[in-house]
Amino acid sequence: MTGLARFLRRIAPQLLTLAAVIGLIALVFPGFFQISLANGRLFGSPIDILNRGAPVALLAIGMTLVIATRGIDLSVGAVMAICGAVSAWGITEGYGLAATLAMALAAGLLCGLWNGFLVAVLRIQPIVATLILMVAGRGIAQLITEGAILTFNDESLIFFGSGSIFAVPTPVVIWIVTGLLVAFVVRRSALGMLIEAIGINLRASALAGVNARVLLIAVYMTSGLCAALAGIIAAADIRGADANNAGLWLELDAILAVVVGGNSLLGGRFSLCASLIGAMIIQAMNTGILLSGFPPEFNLVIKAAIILVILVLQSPRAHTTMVFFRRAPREEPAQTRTVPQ
Amino acid sequence: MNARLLPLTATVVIFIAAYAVCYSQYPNMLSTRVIGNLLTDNAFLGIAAVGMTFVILSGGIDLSIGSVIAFSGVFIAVLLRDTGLHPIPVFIALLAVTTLFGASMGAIIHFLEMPPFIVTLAGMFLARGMAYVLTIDSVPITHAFFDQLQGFYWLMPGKGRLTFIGGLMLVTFMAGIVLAHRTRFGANVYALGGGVQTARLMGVPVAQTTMAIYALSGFFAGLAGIVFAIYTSAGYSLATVGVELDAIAAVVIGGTLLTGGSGFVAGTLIGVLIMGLIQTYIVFDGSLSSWWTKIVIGLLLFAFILLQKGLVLVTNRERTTPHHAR
Amino acid sequence: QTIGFSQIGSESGWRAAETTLTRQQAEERGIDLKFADAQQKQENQIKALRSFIAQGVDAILLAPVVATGWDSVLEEAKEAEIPVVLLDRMVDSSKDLYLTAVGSDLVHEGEVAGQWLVDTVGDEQCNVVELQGTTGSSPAIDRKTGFENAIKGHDNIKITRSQTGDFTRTKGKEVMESFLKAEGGGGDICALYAHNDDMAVGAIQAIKEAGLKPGEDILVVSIDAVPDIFKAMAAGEANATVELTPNMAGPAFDALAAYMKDGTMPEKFIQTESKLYTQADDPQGEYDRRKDLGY
Amino acid sequence: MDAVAVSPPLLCAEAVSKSFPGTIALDGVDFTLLAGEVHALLGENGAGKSTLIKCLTGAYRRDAGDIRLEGRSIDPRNTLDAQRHGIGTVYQEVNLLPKMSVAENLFLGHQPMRFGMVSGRRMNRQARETLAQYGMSIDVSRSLDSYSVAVQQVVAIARAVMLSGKVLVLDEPTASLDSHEVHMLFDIVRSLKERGLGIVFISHFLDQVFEVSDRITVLRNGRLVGTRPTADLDRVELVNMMLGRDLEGETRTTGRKDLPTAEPRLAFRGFGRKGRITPFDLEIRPGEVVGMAGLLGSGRTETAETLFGLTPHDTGTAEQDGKPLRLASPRDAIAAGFGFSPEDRKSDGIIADLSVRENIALALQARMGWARRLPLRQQYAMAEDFIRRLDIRTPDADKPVGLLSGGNQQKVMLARWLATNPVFLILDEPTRGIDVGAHAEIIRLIEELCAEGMSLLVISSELDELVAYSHRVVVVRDRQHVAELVGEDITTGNMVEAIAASEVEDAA
Ligand SMILES: Nc1ncnc2c1ncn2[C@@H]1O[C@H](COP(=O)(O)OP(=O)(O)OP(=O)(O)O)[C@@H](O)[C@H]1O
Ligand SMILES: Nc1ncnc2c1ncn2[C@@H]1O[C@H](COP(=O)(O)OP(=O)(O)OP(=O)(O)O)[C@@H](O)[C@H]1O
Ligand SMILES: [Mg+2]
Ligand SMILES: [Mg+2]
Repeated sequence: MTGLARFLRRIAPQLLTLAAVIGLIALVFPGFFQISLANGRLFGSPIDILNRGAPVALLAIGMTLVIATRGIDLSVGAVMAICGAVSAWGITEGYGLAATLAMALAAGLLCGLWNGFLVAVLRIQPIVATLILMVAGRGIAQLITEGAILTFNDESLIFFGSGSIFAVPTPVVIWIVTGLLVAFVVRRSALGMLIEAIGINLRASALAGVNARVLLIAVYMTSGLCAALAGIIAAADIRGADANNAGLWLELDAILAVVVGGNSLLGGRFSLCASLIGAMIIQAMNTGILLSGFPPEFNLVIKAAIILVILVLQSPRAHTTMVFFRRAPREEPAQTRTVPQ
Repeated sequence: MNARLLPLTATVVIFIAAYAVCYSQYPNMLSTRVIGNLLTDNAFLGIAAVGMTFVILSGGIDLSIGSVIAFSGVFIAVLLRDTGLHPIPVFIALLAVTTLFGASMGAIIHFLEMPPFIVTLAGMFLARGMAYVLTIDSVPITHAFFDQLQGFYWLMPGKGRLTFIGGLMLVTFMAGIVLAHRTRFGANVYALGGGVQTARLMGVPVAQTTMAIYALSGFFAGLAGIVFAIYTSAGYSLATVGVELDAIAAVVIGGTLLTGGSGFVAGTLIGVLIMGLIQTYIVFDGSLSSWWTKIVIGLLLFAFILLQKGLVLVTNRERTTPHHAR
Repeated sequence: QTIGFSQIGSESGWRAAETTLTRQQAEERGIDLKFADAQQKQENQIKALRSFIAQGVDAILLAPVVATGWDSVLEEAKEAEIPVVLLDRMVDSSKDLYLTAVGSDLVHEGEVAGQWLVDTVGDEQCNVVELQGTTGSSPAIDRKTGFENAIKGHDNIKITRSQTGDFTRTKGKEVMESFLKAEGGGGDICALYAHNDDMAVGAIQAIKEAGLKPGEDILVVSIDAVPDIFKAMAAGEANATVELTPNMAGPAFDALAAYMKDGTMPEKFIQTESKLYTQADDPQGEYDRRKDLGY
Repeated sequence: MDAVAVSPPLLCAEAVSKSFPGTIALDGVDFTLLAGEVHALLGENGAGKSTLIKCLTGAYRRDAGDIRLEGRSIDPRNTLDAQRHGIGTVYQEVNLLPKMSVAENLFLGHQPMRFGMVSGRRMNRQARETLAQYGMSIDVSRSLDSYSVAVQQVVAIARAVMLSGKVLVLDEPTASLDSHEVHMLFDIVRSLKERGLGIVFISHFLDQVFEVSDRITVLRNGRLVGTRPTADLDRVELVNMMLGRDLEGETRTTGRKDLPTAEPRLAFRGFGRKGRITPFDLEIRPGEVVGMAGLLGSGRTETAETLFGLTPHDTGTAEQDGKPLRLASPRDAIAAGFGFSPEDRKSDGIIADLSVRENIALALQARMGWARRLPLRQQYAMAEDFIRRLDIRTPDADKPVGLLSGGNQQKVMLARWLATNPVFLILDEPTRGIDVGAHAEIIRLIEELCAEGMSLLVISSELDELVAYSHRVVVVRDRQHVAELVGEDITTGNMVEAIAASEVEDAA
């Protein structure tokens, strides 16, 4: 099997799911596919999905890598808030765009470094290690904005939220470029394989000479960086840093995107592209709910139902289960994974 | 001392030390009132955390409990408001619903081989969504039986109250401890946490156990919902957002490994009390702004985890390292 | 004098301003304010109240996150003879469990906003889209009710779409974007009613990005009167807002002082004014006046 | 043959088939187990032995075929089912729960109950008594992972024996046991046989097979080759049945005489770590194979792990070519050109979900750093080369290594280190679970490697094997290096003597 065929086979379930969700939306909202140009920018529901999905897509990039190492990063939402706050603060203090962006990205990297340090060096379980920053991070963000929504009018920063490049909204460009870049780096270098190796068996990888510690820190830093980008976009989008609400609960959406992308939460093999499609599936679902006009009380029930259906359809067990619901015990590889400490 | 008891001992030591520190700063904190409050105010969290402990011991996770608690409150309030039923049958119906809800999540996790994180995330959306569908208002509960339950407490010397729900939490923990350490089911839970594949080869009934674990968690979440309803005399669909994370934190602070297979139900009680202590301390201090509150909670969480790690490490090092210990 | 203040959280700029003002007021009066942030959780508020009681504070300010569920803890406070004053939201407990409540009438706020729209559009046909607050929160429910009360009987005004924006700018913008798509690119929308200003600010950006003029093509009315909405009004992009003053603590402290001095019982509900501001009310000036209040 | 006629078959499998994607693991295999016999199941790595017993015991679902227990058709859906039918099994990899106590592992699922509750005290007492039968007196309330693989294996065996009312299946139970434990096990097997149990025994140690089994069934490539009474077979015939060809190769009775004379490449002086291994001196020359012998728990693995920096030494120094060498972590060791193939391949060795190719490339890639990726073509070339040279049975280089049979996984581990072309390679039980053919292959490989100038430290419980390739043998006892045998002094007898010296002392 060639690489391309294998790649397509890997992402086929996600593509099909995306098509199905979009089809469903088009059913309840026939005008879905209308795209026009407004203010020199593409305008239409499909564009909204791509555009609104940017934060989750960016988070999903970092999250995919973190999850591949058998970790999880609950702090990304809070990191978004911090970096959004830093960028708003920087620009209002008059540091200029370049310095502001640099500071915001550095803040994200720093947060990632902290998480990575807790996980790789202090060996705290990832979910708890990142829970700390999830709780404290929002406080830090509020410390920067002093609890208010820090608004700004700097057009150059706003460009990252609502500008456009060749009529394509900037956030869309950013997440696609970031996704391609990270995928390129990870797959062209040995990083991808090494990340998968430490995710599957940390101890064995370390024995084979893989520098797991540095790799783990790097992965969490990547996640922090992606969260920083998402935070900048979110702040630029509303021309202000909302420390309390920016990225709230987005960590769950990002994790969901990774899982809908068919990646195992137990680490190991990963596909960035599938995660990104997963993010779009989730955003399509959210946008679809908004377009459908159901009362908001039903939002969560609808979402739960759709997620369940998606997961059931994607579960490799689904059709075997239907055939042998009562009969078959599972065929499993002879190996069980060893649990890293 | 048994090496496996080490994290538990460390947690207890840390809790006592932390309480001593609090006491030295605010002597008022060592009153039966505060102790009573600690039990009463954390009763629902503690009960839910017992269920969460089992789930985590088995290597899973249950994100739905916060929503299930909210749903329970709404369910009880709406039923009491709209039907003339006595609370007890309503409680029974509720526990049946939440247990079944948990069991079906367990079934999906097992039979469709889906990760618990995601299945229970969907469960979290569903439970809160159902609460919304029942009603979006906050519905007060006015039933004499509730007043009785609320008024049912033992006044400790020093005006502290050991309330019914506080006591219920302690009883739940006792039951949880027995279940975990003195039954075959408990052993099977630990076995699953050690590795599903291995457990299966060793003859653990994986399907039943998985379903039972999540059913148990659903049951305890329902019970926590009842306690929360008694605590607030109301049902409110926006209540207890994020309680699952508090419960996870309590379980982990209590010395249970999130990867499963190792930990103690009793540790979770200490974990819950530590979390309660942090909050009480912050309120007693009363000078922290909203944001510093969050930062300090995070830092204290960090400090506890670090202390625990350190304590376990140091004690481990003092004994001769066993071969292949990891 | 030590007073405990259990605040809901810091979920919006408005609430941050309320906290700031409460602190300022306490400082001015030489009160030692014990502040507890509940992170939007009732259980944390109850814990805080119990801790205040255990600590033996002289009085308690409570901004309740939800109306129900306060009976037992308020009873404990009463037993301990600690007066409790409610800020900005009500509880449905018996009235003798608290000293007084300072706040505005949330339903009334919605009515003021609705009335403004009724007066503005006259007999013209008007399709309104509504950005609700967090589903299930009392401001969302009451402001919706109030608005609906006001437009009742005016068949020309109709709410065509209503969705939650969680009181946040981001969601306000996102939901507005989908409203615009769903309502013929925005051509079918005559007015936007947002349950708070933040959502309105977000929505205004969405309207602009769709190539429409907020304030003209689509009327914008919202509630809270935070500084940023005045900026938008000054730019002609928003039309009206209903004030919810963040200074609830001032009247509360006054009432407490009087009560502690000679036992004067204040009124059970001290209602703050729900003042309507429009573009005619010197929005730039209002903005300057408010921008340093910690919003 | 009379015996077959009188006693009805205890367990009988007919035409069992099982295939995995890309592999037909079993192809219409018949297998009959009589009551009161020890039946050895033999075959090369990947022949389908483990798969067959997994199908018999409900761990896998067979594609076709019938299984009858005492004449009645049974269909075990899972191992619990099988246990209820009285079939106890030790699977190839130790399948126990490392975080639970030894006693809990022994009694999981059938704990002694008292007043409806599990009685921990009784469980511990019974566990101690049970393990005492295997000559082991350990603290049963400690967690299992505080003990070595060998102890774990004994626990697994004890558990299976307890569970087996009718049939006991042992899949390579002796792979990490020394002869002492093996004899203890065989005594128990014989007494079970006397009680009328049927015992299936899988092993690559032919001596053991001849010692304990009554009949032998041989599989090759998923097909049945034949079933014969042990007494009717000799070694050569058996090997021929397994491999389908003859195995040439001489056996040595004393160690190698061609001692390398070059200057020592590595010198460890006073090297040790508190609580793990008493300080020792060790010099290794280019092209030299140093064997390491000792009882289980004697400290061989500890020596290796300390040398490799996994549990860094706290006394002594290391020198490489006369220059001081820092060995504080495995990465230091690897940078110095060390390689280490660990004993516990399941938890320390293979990366189960990665392909054979990636597993082989891993150590080399890790040494090259992340930035420069080994070109795919080169990875494939390398993998295919090793698959051929080591005869790794896999459909292609992209198969996840976790799906390979145990012995083939071991070969992949070897390949991983060979790919880095190390100057000093430590092999801890390299032939564990490897079939006779491959065994000879690996011994030949070891000789070849040292001829090329690589230095080797090989830990093995098989003394014959050590004799076959060692220039020197270090004997370890009680975490201490107690003796060193050189050249012609290396004989099984001398080694046993050195190892047993302590027991003599103890007895005195
Ligand atoms: N779960 C699985 N998925 C795919 N292939 C498998 C699986 N389990 C075993 N195989 C394949 O089936 C064949 C038989 O494997 P099995 O483990 O039965 O060999 P074995 O005779 O026990 O070998 P060894 O002596 O090395 O243990 C091998 O080629 C192996 O790769
Ligand atoms: N028969 C036994 N009885 C009690 N304890 C044992 C026994 N065998 C091993 N152990 C324990 O297991 C520990 C480690 O054993 P292990 O076999 O891993 O050591 P080792 O030096 O690596 O041996 P090997 O020679 O197999 O490499 C020993 O320190 C000892 O405590
Ligand atoms: Mg095998
Ligand atoms: Mg060893």
